[in-house]
Amino acid sequence: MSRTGVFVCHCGSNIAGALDVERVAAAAGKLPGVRYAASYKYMCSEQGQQLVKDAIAEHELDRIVIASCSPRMHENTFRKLLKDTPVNPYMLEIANIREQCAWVHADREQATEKAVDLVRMAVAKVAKNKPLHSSFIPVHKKALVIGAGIAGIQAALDIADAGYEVTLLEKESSIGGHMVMLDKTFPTLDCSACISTPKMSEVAAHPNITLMTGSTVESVGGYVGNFDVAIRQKARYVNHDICTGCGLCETKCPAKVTSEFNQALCTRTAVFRPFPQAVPAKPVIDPESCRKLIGKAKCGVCQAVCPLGAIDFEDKDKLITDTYGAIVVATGYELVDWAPLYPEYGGGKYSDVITGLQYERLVNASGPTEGKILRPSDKSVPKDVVIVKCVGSRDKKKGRAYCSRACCMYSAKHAHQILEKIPGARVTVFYMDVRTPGKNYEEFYDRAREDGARYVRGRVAKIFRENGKLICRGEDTLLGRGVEVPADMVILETAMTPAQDIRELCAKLTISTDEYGWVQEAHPKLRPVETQTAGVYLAGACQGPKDIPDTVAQAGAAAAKVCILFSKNEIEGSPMISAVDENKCCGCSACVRVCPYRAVMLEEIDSRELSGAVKRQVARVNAGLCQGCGACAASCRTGAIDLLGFTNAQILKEVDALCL
Amino acid sequence: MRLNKKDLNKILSILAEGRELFVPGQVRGIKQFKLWEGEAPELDGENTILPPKDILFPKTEKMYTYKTGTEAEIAEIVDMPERIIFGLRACDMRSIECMDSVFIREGFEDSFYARRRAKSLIVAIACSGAGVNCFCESMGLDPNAAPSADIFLSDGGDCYGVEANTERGAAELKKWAEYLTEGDVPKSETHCSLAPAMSRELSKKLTGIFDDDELWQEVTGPCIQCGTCSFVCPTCYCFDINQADAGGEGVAFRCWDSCMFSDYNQNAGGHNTRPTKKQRLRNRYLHKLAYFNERHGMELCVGCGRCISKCPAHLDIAEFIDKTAEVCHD
Amino acid sequence: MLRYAYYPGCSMDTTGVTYRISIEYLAKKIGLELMEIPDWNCCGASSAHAKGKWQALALPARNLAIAEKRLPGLDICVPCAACYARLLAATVAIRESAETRSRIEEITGVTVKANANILTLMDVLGTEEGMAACAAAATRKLTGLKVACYYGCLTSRPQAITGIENIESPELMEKIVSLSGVECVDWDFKTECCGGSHQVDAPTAARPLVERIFRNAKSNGAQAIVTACPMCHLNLDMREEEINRKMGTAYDIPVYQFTQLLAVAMGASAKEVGLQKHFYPAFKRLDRTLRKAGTLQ
Amino acid sequence: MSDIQSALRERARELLEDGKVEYVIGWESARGEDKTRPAFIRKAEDAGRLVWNRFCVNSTAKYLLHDRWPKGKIAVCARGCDTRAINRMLSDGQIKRENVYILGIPCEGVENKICQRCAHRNPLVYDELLGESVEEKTDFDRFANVREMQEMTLEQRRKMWEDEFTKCIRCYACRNVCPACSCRECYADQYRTGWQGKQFNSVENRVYGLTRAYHVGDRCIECGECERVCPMDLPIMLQTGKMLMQCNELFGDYECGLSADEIPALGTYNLNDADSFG
Amino acid sequence: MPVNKKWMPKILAFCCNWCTYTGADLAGLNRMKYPADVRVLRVPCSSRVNPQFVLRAFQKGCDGVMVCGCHPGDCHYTSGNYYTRRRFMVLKEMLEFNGIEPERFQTRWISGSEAAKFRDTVAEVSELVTKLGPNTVFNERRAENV
Repeated sequence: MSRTGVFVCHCGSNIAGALDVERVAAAAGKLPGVRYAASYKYMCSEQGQQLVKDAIAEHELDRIVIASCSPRMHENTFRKLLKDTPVNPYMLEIANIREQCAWVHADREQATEKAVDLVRMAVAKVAKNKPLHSSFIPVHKKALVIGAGIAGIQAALDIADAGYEVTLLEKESSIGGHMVMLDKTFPTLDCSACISTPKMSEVAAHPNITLMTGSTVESVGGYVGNFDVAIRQKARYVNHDICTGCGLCETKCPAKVTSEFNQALCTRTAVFRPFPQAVPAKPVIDPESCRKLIGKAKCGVCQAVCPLGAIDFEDKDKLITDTYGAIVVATGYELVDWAPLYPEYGGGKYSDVITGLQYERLVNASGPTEGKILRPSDKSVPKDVVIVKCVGSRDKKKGRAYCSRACCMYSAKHAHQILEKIPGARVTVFYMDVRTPGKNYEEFYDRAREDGARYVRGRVAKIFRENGKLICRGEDTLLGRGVEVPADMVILETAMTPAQDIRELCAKLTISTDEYGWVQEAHPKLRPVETQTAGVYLAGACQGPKDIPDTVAQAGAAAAKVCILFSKNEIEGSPMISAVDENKCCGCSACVRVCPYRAVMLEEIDSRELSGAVKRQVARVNAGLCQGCGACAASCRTGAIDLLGFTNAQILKEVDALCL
Repeated sequence: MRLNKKDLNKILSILAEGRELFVPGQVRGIKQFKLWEGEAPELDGENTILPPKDILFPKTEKMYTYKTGTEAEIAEIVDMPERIIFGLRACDMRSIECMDSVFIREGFEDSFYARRRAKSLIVAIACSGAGVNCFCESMGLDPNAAPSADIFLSDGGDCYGVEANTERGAAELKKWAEYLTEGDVPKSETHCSLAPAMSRELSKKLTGIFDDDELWQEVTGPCIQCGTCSFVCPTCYCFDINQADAGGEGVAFRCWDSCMFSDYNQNAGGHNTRPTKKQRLRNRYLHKLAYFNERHGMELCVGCGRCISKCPAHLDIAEFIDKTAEVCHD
Repeated sequence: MLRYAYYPGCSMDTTGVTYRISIEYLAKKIGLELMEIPDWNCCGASSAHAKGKWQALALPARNLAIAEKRLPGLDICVPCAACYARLLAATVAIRESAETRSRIEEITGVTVKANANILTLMDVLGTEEGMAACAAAATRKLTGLKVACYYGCLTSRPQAITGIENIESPELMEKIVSLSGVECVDWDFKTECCGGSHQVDAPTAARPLVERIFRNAKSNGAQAIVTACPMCHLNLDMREEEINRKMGTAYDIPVYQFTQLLAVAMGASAKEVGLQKHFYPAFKRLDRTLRKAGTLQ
Repeated sequence: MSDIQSALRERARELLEDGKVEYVIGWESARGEDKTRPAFIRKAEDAGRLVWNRFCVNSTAKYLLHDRWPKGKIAVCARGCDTRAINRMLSDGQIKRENVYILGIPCEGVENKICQRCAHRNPLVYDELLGESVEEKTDFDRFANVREMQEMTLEQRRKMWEDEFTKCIRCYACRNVCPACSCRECYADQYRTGWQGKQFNSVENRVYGLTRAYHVGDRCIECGECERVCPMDLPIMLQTGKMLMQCNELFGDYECGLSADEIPALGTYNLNDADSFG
Repeated sequence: MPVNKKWMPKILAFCCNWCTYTGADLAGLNRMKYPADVRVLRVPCSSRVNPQFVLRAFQKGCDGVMVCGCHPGDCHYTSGNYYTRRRFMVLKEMLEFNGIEPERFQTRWISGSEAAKFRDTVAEVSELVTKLGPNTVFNERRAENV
């Protein structure tokens, strides 16, 4: 028979002021199994806790009910208290007679009656509680960072500097992501290459970092501390161990394909390095454009030319599996494909209507025009330039209501660069609002206007060609009239969107995305770099549009979270997880289907049945993965799988107690 | 004595004065013994689907209420109204003899059953129509007589022959004096269509085939281990005791149980003495036809055929008897 | 089989007379059967449309009901863009909500299922069969004439109802009218607003809109503008001289219905396509083209 | 009927002679010509006992659960509804397909009222088909009885179910004959956890009735065995029928036992499921 | 219960810990007032509520039962309330089919910040059930049931 102790808290006047705590304690005293009932002014205080300890010792209590505030407030306080008493911390139930009783019922009599009911339910439930002990999960101190833009690079470096092994994956053939494409960065106008290439080479040289380019995640199994990850590394057709990166093959390759890195402003060869400062600084062969690999022609000139014989057309994709303790998702962003969304801006018909990134490649020294701003159509220097902001952002009709955060600043940067590099240029910026939320951002925006950028408040309704000029027709809402600005070149600051295959990757990591595909953080304010799946963290634009300063800050935060995880050899899992009674389980896999975390699997066991020893299937719970939601317990018809802490017996007793 | 059938209703109202009168009748489409509400009882046709067992040995019977806490109180439930079972046939009468032997005569006297039995007057009637599954004659019964009933009515066409077999019966007949006339009524000649080769020797020999696995596997194959046969059988008397607990106070009750259920033989610690259906059905047949005989001197099967008509797997105890009769002879 | 129910609409006998007679010529030439819906009523475009939603739906719905009963199984060809927009809006509203349908049936007193599809004349001629028939009949090529195809607004908007992919620069009229041998220029004001009815109540405000269209057409080398709706044709054709006079421009761009060019290419004389009824002289341009192309006959 | 019966006997004898199967589950005639009983033929010479006529009403499939770990294959004579039961048990992972040798019997309906509402007279899965397939019946509304019930007022329904469940004697025949009821230990037998009281009263009976309907509702193959075996003639199919009708209306047309890897409606979800909750 | 006191229904509300329970606490923090006849039973997720618990509540004499959880899509365990939705859309119909007034059983989606919605829901359900009166359909506390 249980020996229960009931402690009713006054909570100063919060509870005692609204209901008769003495009567509740007295009523509790008469409940079956209750050996001791008392009330006290502040149960969570030192003296209150001491009262509990003394009562346990004196009355040999084996389970405790605290009638006080919400369990969400002090459940842990009282669990910690029980740790240094003979009573198991989980032989405890809290009756919420403050937030859900004293504070919300004016009638003192009804409040008291309800409090008695709530205490009776808690006592009935605690009678069926069982001592629970935490399970411990080993931690592999090795991290996997997916995506090697500035976010992934920074996170990998921080984790590696903390002394842990890191594998850094990058889908493309070189790391650097979008940042390395930029010319200058706001607000300091640092040259983007100068501040990112050193980090890229540091990554390549770091002893703790294994860099794997052309690699994507094939599958993820296991759980926090023990993720079994299969990685697919695409065939490079160039043996990077032998190749010295001399570039001879690139000069001889006959194939001409649009360069993705240079935003299709120029072409590249089939064996190529995306840009001069690529890391690893060795070329790869693109199977879709190499004539020999497509099988169109014999070619193979690069193989013939290569002094070291590094070219190998028989190269195959490699599948590497490894175990990681933590995973950081840093897959970054892509620019929205604006052409189909904006037929009114010519829908991609006019080559002189370019995106911000294409402009960055034009103005970048290592770009197709060696930094000279020449418009793509006739390579002439554009005198009149129009910059259109919020193309695809902040526009429900075009499918994205969010603001892409960084374009206000880099459009001011573009205006400044054009005015500086092209004497006599006239720059008009069409804007709705200019948002400058960072340090020195507002001052940067002022400088752009002082340089002569003309900011017109209104959206561009139509861009059309007339007399050799691109007419940007919009509205100046401040003057309240339509306006038409002829331009030689138009830069569209297009919206950021998540990487193409992000939903697929999130499905593998069992983390969710929002409606647009941005990865869902555990809590927007309190846990921005964590996800619902323990051990999987986020950094950078994959979580939502952001600029480089925020991205680097998040990368550091994610690295810190990984280091916290790796600081212990094992993690304490919550004991309130599901458990299976193998005697009752008939292996119907109803629970396996409903588990959101794939924490329950069918396993074959040896079992003595009437017809002798047989093998049969039963459900098994993986303590690391189970988050304790209880969907399996409710789906199990025979009650074989049950959620410890909220077992069927406990809840049934709680329901019965309500109506006595 | 003779009783004109037209006066039956008056007799029933005499019987029902201050007492609960149970007569065969339809309750929601199921013929069973029900409280008489003035309608004409369904005395002819096939026997009731549910036996009168429920009256003396109810499905669920409150034994006592209790209150825990500092001073525990246990209040036994004693209220028991006078009852009359009217329209009983020979087979059901024999089943009451069996129950009496179990609950009263042999070994420990069950106070609950005994109290109910003492307050029950039984008016049996000659069997007016043997069902297709009836075989009471093979079990040594005469469908047209019920020697142990308080009052027995034999069927004389437009009137009943009335005779009292016990003093209670005789005392009761005094109240009917006004409607009784002299003269007796010839015994009716109802016979069973089914006659399995049951006999006392077979009952003795049955325990001999306990280990004949092949036979039992074949006989018990179709059984689905439900409780239908137990709960329609007039003589199954197994019960389970449990509490309906309502937080420290509640009721202890006794309710029907069936040896066919898987958890019937579940011992503490999980061991089950009769885990397979072969063992359980064997136990049931042998208990009905052999074990009971050893202790109480009569078979526990009265041949009413209710289990045969209601068995989902169409198992048939009569066929079993014939089959084992062959096996036992050679 | 080129056989459709036909809803002419009110402007066919008035401002759109050139459109009507060129359609009739064209239909005869290529064997297109247009079965006029008997006792058709106003499509609710102008006034009703502005006054109330239910009136604007009930009026076209009545036409649909008659077409369903009297011309079952035929899709409805609607040459005028405004009528097309109203009939299509009614069809979509009825198909999408049973409640709207019962309300309309209550108002009009007729049952209407709206299972017939609503097509513009361009849709009809743009079908494989239509194109083949026109190509075969259009022997007299108007080579050398550069035209800008102007769609106006109602054949493509609202996108939710018309379902047109690219509402900024549709391609359908180019496809059909080039059968007559003309060369279609690439310009950007295909679906720009022509001011619509505001040409009447606010001419000074609406005039620049039409001037804008002429300016873009001219700067992209167009010698004529082609339309597929009586309202578009009227607003461009009638206002050209006024614009030249009032805004000091010198546009010399006649405005034709695409069916007129096709009819002429099929051998129709100037009178048979009503060139003499234009506000801005339209004969000279065509005549010179034919003469230069040596196909005047 | 008779050529199927002779084919059945012959194939059973051959299977037993070749030792391909341990035993054959079929039907044999019981006392009286209008009754048959499930038969377990183990020896080839006993194959003659097998019968196939319109009195073969017992479902043979559930007996596979009485021998979950057989030494060899078990042959089972299966009508359309029996094969649906086999699919049910396969989907629930209770039997292995390789343990079962299915002798499919096209059935034109036996002496069971459910056969008027049977849409699958031809076996859905079999190793052998003994006879040509018969024409399926489609002229019936699967949920006629449920719809009829719904016409009644709430009070009428309350009264009707209260009466019906007072009749129930908790013999658990409906549970023991149902192919969807395959738990090792039924919740009703777990008195310690306290799901279900042992006492026989209308409320406990209702709890049992509704709970079982909920447990098997979205997996019920509408074989009608529960109603056939109920000694007290309770309309059990109304409860599971209502569940199936709800699944039909809410989650798209829904019928169970049609394949061996079905996901029950309540065991999965769809992002835009019907949601009339606030 | 003293005769003159107005009969108060007993309503059980299964509330999911992450959303509705938090919402209820928030209602407390804001000192919102609502009828005192609802008792909250905390469960980790609305998908933990087995329909048998609802039957149990009615059997033991509850007059109304509520199952409250996060809005579909917001579930802390990603898919918990999708199962809740299906299970109780079907149970609602089954209860009505068996003669229990449908208003006695309610399922509502109440998020952690919707304190007002929790208060209004409780008030609404309490009023509904009070109008219906005591639950007699499924209630074993009636005389003849032991």
